[in-house]
Amino acid sequence: MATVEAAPVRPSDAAPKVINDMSIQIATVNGSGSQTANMVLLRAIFQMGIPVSGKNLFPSNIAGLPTWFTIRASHEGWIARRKEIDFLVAMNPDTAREDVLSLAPGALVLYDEPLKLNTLRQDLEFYAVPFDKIVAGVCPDAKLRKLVRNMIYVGVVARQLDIEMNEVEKALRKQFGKKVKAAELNWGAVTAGFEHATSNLPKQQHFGVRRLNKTAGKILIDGNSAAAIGCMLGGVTVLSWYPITPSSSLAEALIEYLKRFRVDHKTGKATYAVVQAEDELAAAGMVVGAGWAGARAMTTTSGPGISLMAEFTGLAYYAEVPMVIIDVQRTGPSTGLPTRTMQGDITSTAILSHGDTAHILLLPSSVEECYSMAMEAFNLAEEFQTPVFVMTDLDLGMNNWMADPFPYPDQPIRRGKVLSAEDLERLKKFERYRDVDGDGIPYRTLPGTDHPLAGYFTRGSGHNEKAGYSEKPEDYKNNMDRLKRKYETAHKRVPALVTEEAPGAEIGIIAFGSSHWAVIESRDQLEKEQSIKTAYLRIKAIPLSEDIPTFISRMKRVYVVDQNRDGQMYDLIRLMVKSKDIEKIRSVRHYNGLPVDARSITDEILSQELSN
Amino acid sequence: MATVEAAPVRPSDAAPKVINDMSIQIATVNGSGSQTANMVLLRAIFQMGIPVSGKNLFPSNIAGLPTWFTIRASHEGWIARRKEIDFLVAMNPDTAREDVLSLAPGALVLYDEPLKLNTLRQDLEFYAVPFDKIVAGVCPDAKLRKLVRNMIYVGVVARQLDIEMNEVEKALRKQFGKKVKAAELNWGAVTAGFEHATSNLPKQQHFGVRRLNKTAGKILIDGNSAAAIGCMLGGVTVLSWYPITPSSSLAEALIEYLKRFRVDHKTGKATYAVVQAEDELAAAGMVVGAGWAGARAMTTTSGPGISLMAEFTGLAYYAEVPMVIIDVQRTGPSTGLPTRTMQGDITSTAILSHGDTAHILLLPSSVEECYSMAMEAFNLAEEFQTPVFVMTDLDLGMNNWMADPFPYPDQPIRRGKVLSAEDLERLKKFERYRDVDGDGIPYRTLPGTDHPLAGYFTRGSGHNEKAGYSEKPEDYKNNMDRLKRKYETAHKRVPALVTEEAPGAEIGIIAFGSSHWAVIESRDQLEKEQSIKTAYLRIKAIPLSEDIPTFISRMKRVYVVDQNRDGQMYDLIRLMVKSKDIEKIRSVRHYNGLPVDARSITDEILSQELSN
Amino acid sequence: MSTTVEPPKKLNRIGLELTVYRGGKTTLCAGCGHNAITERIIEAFFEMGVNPTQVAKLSGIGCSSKAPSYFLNPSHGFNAVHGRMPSVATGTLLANHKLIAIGVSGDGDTASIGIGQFVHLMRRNVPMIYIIEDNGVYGLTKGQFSATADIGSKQKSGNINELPPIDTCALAIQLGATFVARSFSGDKKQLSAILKAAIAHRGTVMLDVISPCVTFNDHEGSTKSYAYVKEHEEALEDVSFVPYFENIEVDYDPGETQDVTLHDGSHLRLRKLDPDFDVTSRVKALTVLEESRQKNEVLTGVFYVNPAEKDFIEALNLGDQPLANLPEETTRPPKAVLDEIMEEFR
Amino acid sequence: MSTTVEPPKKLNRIGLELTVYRGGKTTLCAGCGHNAITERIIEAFFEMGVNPTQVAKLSGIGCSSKAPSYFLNPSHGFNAVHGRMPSVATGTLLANHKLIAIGVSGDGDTASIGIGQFVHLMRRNVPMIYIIEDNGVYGLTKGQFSATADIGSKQKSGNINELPPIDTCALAIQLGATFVARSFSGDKKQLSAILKAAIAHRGTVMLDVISPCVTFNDHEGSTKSYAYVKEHEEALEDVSFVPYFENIEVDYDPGETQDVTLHDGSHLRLRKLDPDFDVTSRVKALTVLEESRQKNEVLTGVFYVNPAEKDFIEALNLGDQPLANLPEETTRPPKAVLDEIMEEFR
Ligand SMILES: Cc1ncc(C[n+]2csc(CCOP(=O)(O)OP(=O)(O)O)c2C)c(N)n1
Ligand SMILES: Cc1ncc(C[n+]2csc(CCOP(=O)(O)OP(=O)(O)O)c2C)c(N)n1
Ligand code: SF4
Ligand code: SF4
Ligand SMILES: [Mg+2]
Ligand SMILES: [Mg+2]
Repeated sequence: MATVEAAPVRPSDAAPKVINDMSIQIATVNGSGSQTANMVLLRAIFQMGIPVSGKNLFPSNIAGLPTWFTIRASHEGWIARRKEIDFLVAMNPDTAREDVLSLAPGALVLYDEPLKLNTLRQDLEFYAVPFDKIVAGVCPDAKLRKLVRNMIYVGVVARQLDIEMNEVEKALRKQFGKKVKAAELNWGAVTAGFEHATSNLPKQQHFGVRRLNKTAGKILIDGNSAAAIGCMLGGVTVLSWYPITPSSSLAEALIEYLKRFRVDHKTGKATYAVVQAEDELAAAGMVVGAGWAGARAMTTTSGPGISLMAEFTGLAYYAEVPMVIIDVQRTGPSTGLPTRTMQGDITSTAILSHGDTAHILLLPSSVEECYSMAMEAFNLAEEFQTPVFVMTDLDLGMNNWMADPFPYPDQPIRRGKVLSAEDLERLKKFERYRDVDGDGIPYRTLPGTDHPLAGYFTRGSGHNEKAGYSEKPEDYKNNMDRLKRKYETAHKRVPALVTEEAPGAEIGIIAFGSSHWAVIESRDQLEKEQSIKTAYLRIKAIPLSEDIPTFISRMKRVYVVDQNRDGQMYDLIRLMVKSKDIEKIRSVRHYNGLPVDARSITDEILSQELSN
Repeated sequence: MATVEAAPVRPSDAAPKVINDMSIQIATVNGSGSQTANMVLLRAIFQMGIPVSGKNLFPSNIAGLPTWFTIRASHEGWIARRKEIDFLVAMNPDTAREDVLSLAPGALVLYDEPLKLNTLRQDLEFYAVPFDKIVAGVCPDAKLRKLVRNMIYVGVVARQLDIEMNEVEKALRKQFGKKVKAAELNWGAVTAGFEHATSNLPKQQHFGVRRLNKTAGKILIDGNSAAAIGCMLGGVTVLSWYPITPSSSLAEALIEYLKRFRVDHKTGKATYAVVQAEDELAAAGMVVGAGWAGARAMTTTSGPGISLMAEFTGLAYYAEVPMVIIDVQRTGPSTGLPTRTMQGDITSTAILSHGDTAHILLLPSSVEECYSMAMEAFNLAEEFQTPVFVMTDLDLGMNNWMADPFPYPDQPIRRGKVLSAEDLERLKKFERYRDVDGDGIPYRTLPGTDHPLAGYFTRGSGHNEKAGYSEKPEDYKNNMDRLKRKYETAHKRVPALVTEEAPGAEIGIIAFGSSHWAVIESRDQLEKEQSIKTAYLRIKAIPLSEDIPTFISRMKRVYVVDQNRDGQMYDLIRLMVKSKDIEKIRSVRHYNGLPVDARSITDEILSQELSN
Repeated sequence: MSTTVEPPKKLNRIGLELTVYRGGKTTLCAGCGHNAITERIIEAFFEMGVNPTQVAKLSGIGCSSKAPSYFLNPSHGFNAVHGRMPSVATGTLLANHKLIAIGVSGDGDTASIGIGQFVHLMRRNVPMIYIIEDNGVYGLTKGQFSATADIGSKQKSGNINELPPIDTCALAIQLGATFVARSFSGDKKQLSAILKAAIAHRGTVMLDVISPCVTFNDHEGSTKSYAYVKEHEEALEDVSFVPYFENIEVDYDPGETQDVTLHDGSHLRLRKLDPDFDVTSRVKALTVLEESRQKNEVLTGVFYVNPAEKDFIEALNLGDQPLANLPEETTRPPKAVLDEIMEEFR
Repeated sequence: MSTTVEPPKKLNRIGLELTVYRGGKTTLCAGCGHNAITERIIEAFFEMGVNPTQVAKLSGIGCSSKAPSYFLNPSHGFNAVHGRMPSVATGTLLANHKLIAIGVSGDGDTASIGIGQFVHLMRRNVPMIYIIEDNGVYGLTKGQFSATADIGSKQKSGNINELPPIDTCALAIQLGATFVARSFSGDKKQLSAILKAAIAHRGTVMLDVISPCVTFNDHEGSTKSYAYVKEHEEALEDVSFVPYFENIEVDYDPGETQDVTLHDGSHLRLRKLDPDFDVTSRVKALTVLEESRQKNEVLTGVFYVNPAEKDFIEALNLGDQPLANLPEETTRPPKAVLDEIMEEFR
């Protein structure tokens, strides 16, 4: 964990031992307005060129329950969750005791003076800050104090960790935007905190930050905003949604972008329609109707909504209607832990609905992929005339991630096999469900196509190739076989997996989605700490690629990382692995609602390796 | 196919070559009232002691579309669907041509004279019957003729196949029950048909029936009625349902039984509640509410309803609420082939809902098991405080099956771990979600239990052992682990699989549900025709037994029979098989909406054996 | 060219024959009320000269929901899932608001499983014609009661309905539908007139058509039976419709008519049995419905019309070109937009 | 024993203290209207002397739906899924119709996702108290509009609601609920009186309580804000309730009251601003609601009461003993029955 950079020069202080490698946790009560303060801290470190990530652990209510925001800074660029906390800001009386007791020795604790946390342990370093006193000094209006109070810890933390105050100020001004007055007031609180710390707090010599150049040009963004941007550039025209954490912010970001950038300049008219549906059944139904009639239509939801969409997505599979569904996964069920993360919907979504159904799922691992896969989902949905699910999760969707700015699409929008009136005139024939091209994908027409051949009647599976009503066994079977052929075609067109080889590695890791970040860090731990080299395969889509069994064949053992209890991806992979390789694959599962961290993966792999 | 019985003595006729081994198919238009005529034929043969089965292939409308009813008589007791038709009764002008063209050479065709079918082929035997003329003679009231007309073919068929007329009359009178006048009228039509045949039709020497004693004491019943009886004797107290083919007749049979046998004699009050819900979400919700409050509550539905129940069954899994759901499976989706059979909901139901869920599924193969498993489902649901699904299908549920009369239950009803006010008084403590007994199953109290300790708050997974609200990672994980433990316990308590060994057999067959009947016939075909001995394992429940991999280990190759496209059970089995045995298992799939038949299985096994 | 002279076929305003407006052969029971409604729909679309390729036919599931395959063959049709046609119809119109959308549902499909989506469709005033082919039973699943079955009515099996019916017209009025009417499948004249007015209306037309199920509900005790309705029907208005593209004079006595101007400039003239009845008042419409309920009467006619209300498409501020056909230049903002957004996250 | 004398705690009719009726500590925002309703519920159940172990608390999902965990700790509670509490409540009462069921829902939970089940619960007249804690927004998901949001009202983000609100009281009346009222979370007196009457009523009580969301909807432009309601509220009646087990005289002027006899013999007295108002007439209730809508007023009070209507449990002809507790002798017919049935299939 030691760093190679030279120690910074601090006037009155020995250099801290650990530089640019720490986690700060701010424990507050939700609704107390700490989010802004936390973002200022996060941004300031980021602006100093140090890789960061910010994770918010929040309760399922609006105000008054414990919330923890964790900022990780890592010169090595690790941005997964890290379990160990180096610096705790203990603002919440309800959890302060437990928060302090769970720290590792040597951690630092900044706390609100009246909480008297310093008596709890001898092996930590405590900094008491009289928040109320300080805030009274900087904020004469008593009503506003509650809002400003948190800014004080920003100043204290900045001072204690050597965060550059000019970057703090820049971050703060960015955060407040045009609200200059509020920015002034808050900046006063920050400096008051800083000054209090300078004058009153002991020096600390353990952790600190120092300017690096690893974030230049990068952005800090949450996956939901990223996906929203992808949808807009993907040419979405219809969004029907029903609010549900953690997907609401995706829809809301998209709505804001659409309002700004998708209103026709000349006419003032919208080039999109957004409907807040009455529930998820209706949201799915609108998407089905819109997709059928030629819109690039989408919805976004989470597990409970996915369950409610089961019937409609089955219909869309059979009737071959494009739809895009973004599932920002959370733990089940509805009265479960709606604000906790999980990759819990993989299997059930892959076969969502009754009967024989098989869907296309895209599995983004990063905010970049939230962007690019949201965009690609529309292409695939229209090309394959079928539901396409983008499976992100709360960790990706609602937390702040560093990324390179997103590339503008270099390929045109793909709208699939749609016949126009002119096409029909030329072809003189149209059979909706015929496999003309041998890829399982039929041609369609859109309602309103002004040609006598255009119209057809859409229903589930009770039809022949001409879309005529049929109950004939052979028609049903032929159609089902074609649908399977279509899915085979999809195998080749969904985003390809990525592998990172390590010469001589005998152990493989397979992961997908947000686990990626913990996995790459774990690989580093395994190599550095245990000299275990690993090869890594990251899945980006279902249907699963045939390269997965090949990868497994080459390895001695392969660990599949799932953020769910039942090893959902592990099972899907097990189904495609050759017999001789079955015993090679093992399951690493993380399912307590928190984002998986590298240490958990490393420990689990090591323990399974030992019990070999 | 030859039979050992001696030829019957027929006065003016050589003995038919094939006795008690044939299929009769009656092709009509639905809504034409042929159902009664067909049942009379079926029953008459049955009463003659000959094993029969009756399968109705009907369209998804009320009147006017083609319908085929097939009666199979088999002295060997085979009652699966058989593809080959020996005797066609062609009443439907729309399909007559195709029906005739698809027959195997040598088949017999009885047809309505004006259809002139006899010109179609040379290799069949045709019997023209002037239905309109005959019916005019026996039914003076022109309005009633449409209803009576079909009875004429009963007489003709009886004469041609040597069905005993006294049994026909008995069957007819049973069918009409108290409607003596209608019985008279219809009996007149039967005898007119018989007489017409005697006087006008050529003798046939191919197929016939002759009295046996293989049905003594047996009943003829559809699986839905059987399940309804099971539910009533299982002590159901709440039924909430929404009509859907092919499950409606289950609910309707149950309602009739409840009205007859579950009204308190003394008070005249019902000991049950039935609600026709507004949809399947509501039906599931009522079952959840009722199960929570202590009723033995159930619903019955088919695929589309299962999809709509996904959210509620997930809630019930997490909140641990007993519920019984009978899924009479059909092909998907709703505008698919609602009147065709399929085992299409296995995988999706086993994990129904988002998140990590795992349900108990019972898989009846026979009407007896529809009865016994419907009954047992209530015990398991209350013991395990979880949803229990009984997965029957249209073939089992709506067709007529021979069976031994059902045994009266010899075990008392099991209501699981419920604490009364007295229990609480004694225990002085109640923690709703604690694993007191180590089997993963906690104790519960029912609302209304008059004790200060009784009350608790029910929600999904967001709770600790005391049912207090909790978002703590460890509470969530502990609870999920306990739920898994509970499912492990269920492994041991669900109905055990059955195996039929054959000494020296190297090939195994695994099947479940209604495939059973085709499988046992196919085993006979394999042995008799190809000298291939097979061992057979029939699955009766999910979670799947650990004996399945053991069975597979012992075999050289094992065929898993699924009535669905995607080999749903095959996949589930593949997930539990040891690596060395993976290549042994193979999939036999039948998915055109018709019940699987033995020949299809035999052919598929043989072709896979050849390509070995 | 042949020399025999064929009698000229009647063509409509856009030069099409009636047969173009037909659909596949019905598979419903002979005598089913739904078939009669199908005939009226065919006539109305023909007579109004609607281009059938511009029509979208939507339905749920049920005998009634099959009807769209029996009319307007050249139109696109979508037989969706049970009770959820409103959302599919809404989506269809979002994608292409130039479509003339006709939704056909049953009373089970609408008032039982579908009532939630029905409520919200009405509330949104989605521009479409929503027809309930109302027989008080679930025809397709063999005769169970729906939520519009009359209290006390009896099934063939002897079951008696214990629950009050939902009045879909009253609901629709209360929720925001802008054209609400009830008719009877056997009343050619009234139904045709209402349908033609419906085609000209912009906004949600909710039309409940009593449509006897001859197989499962046409028996005594049911108010949805043919005999019952013929006896108890009390026509509220005699409706005649003047399309604006034809210059037909109607010879109704001005003293007994009331003009309603529809959005396209066409007029709907109502002859009222009750000369005071005013189709622009929700309160009066609700009152008259509640009173007829208490009197156990089936009131038919147009109860409420509000042509002024914004429809859902207007509320969404959509442009003229359907969203379905927008080109990439319109739906994908230029690189500068992405750059601007990226800058905000820096 | 200590010698200090404690002031005697107030006990209710069944000898319990008020604290027994409390629940867990609220996790809702300070000032949330829902908390005030919780307080009234606690008081009403205490004052009516309801045995809390005989109460079942049901809810959907939302801030409002969390409320049941903040009152009546000794009762069983079920926080089910979003919008589907009505079915869970119905099932609960089927299993045990002796339970006193109180359902708490939100306007999103009821009027948006839940409207279908709401409609059918009302129609069935399921004996329970159904409370909508109505703030016009989705509190728990941070302030989106619900289907009771007023047209034209503005979210903090600047979004304007384009759709008309659903009037849950008018709907409930139309659909068959037998006790329909509206109140305001800040009106202690009226809300308490209505709640006590509700406890005594048999049948569906539908009580819409305007309950401002201080976090997301308490701003100008919203009629669900505290300030707006206080200003515009026009009390239709001043309600006072006389429980039949206490002999309290109420000092209302007889000329201005109307007695409604509830099923248990208790009386509900209404004081009307409009002296002609008659709570037994659906038409009048609907009219007064429609009129107040047009006047943009929030009308509170009891709009409709019908104590005579059969409730769902009666319609099902259930016996006295809850189905949940029936012994095997009652629920499993004897062997003779099976034999009889088997005979029929021979
Ligand atoms: C989700 C779902 N549940 C149940 C069904 C079965 N079902 C098909 S049609 C129907 C009722 C149709 O009644 P109605 O809408 O009144 O139409 P009708 O047949 O009377 O014209 C039902 C329950 C289904 N298709 N899908
Ligand atoms: C199926 C489903 N969809 C969405 C959600 C997310 N969700 C939780 S509460 C809520 C709205 C609550 O609004 P309301 O009922 O008005 O309650 P309030 O919070 O305003 O009291 C939503 C949409 C969910 N839990 N389940
Ligand atoms: S069953 Fe009834 S509703 Fe269905 S087609 Fe026949 S008559 Fe019409
Ligand atoms: S967000 Fe609104 S509704 Fe929710 S607790 Fe806070 S004030 Fe109440
Ligand atoms: Mg109907
Ligand atoms: Mg609300």
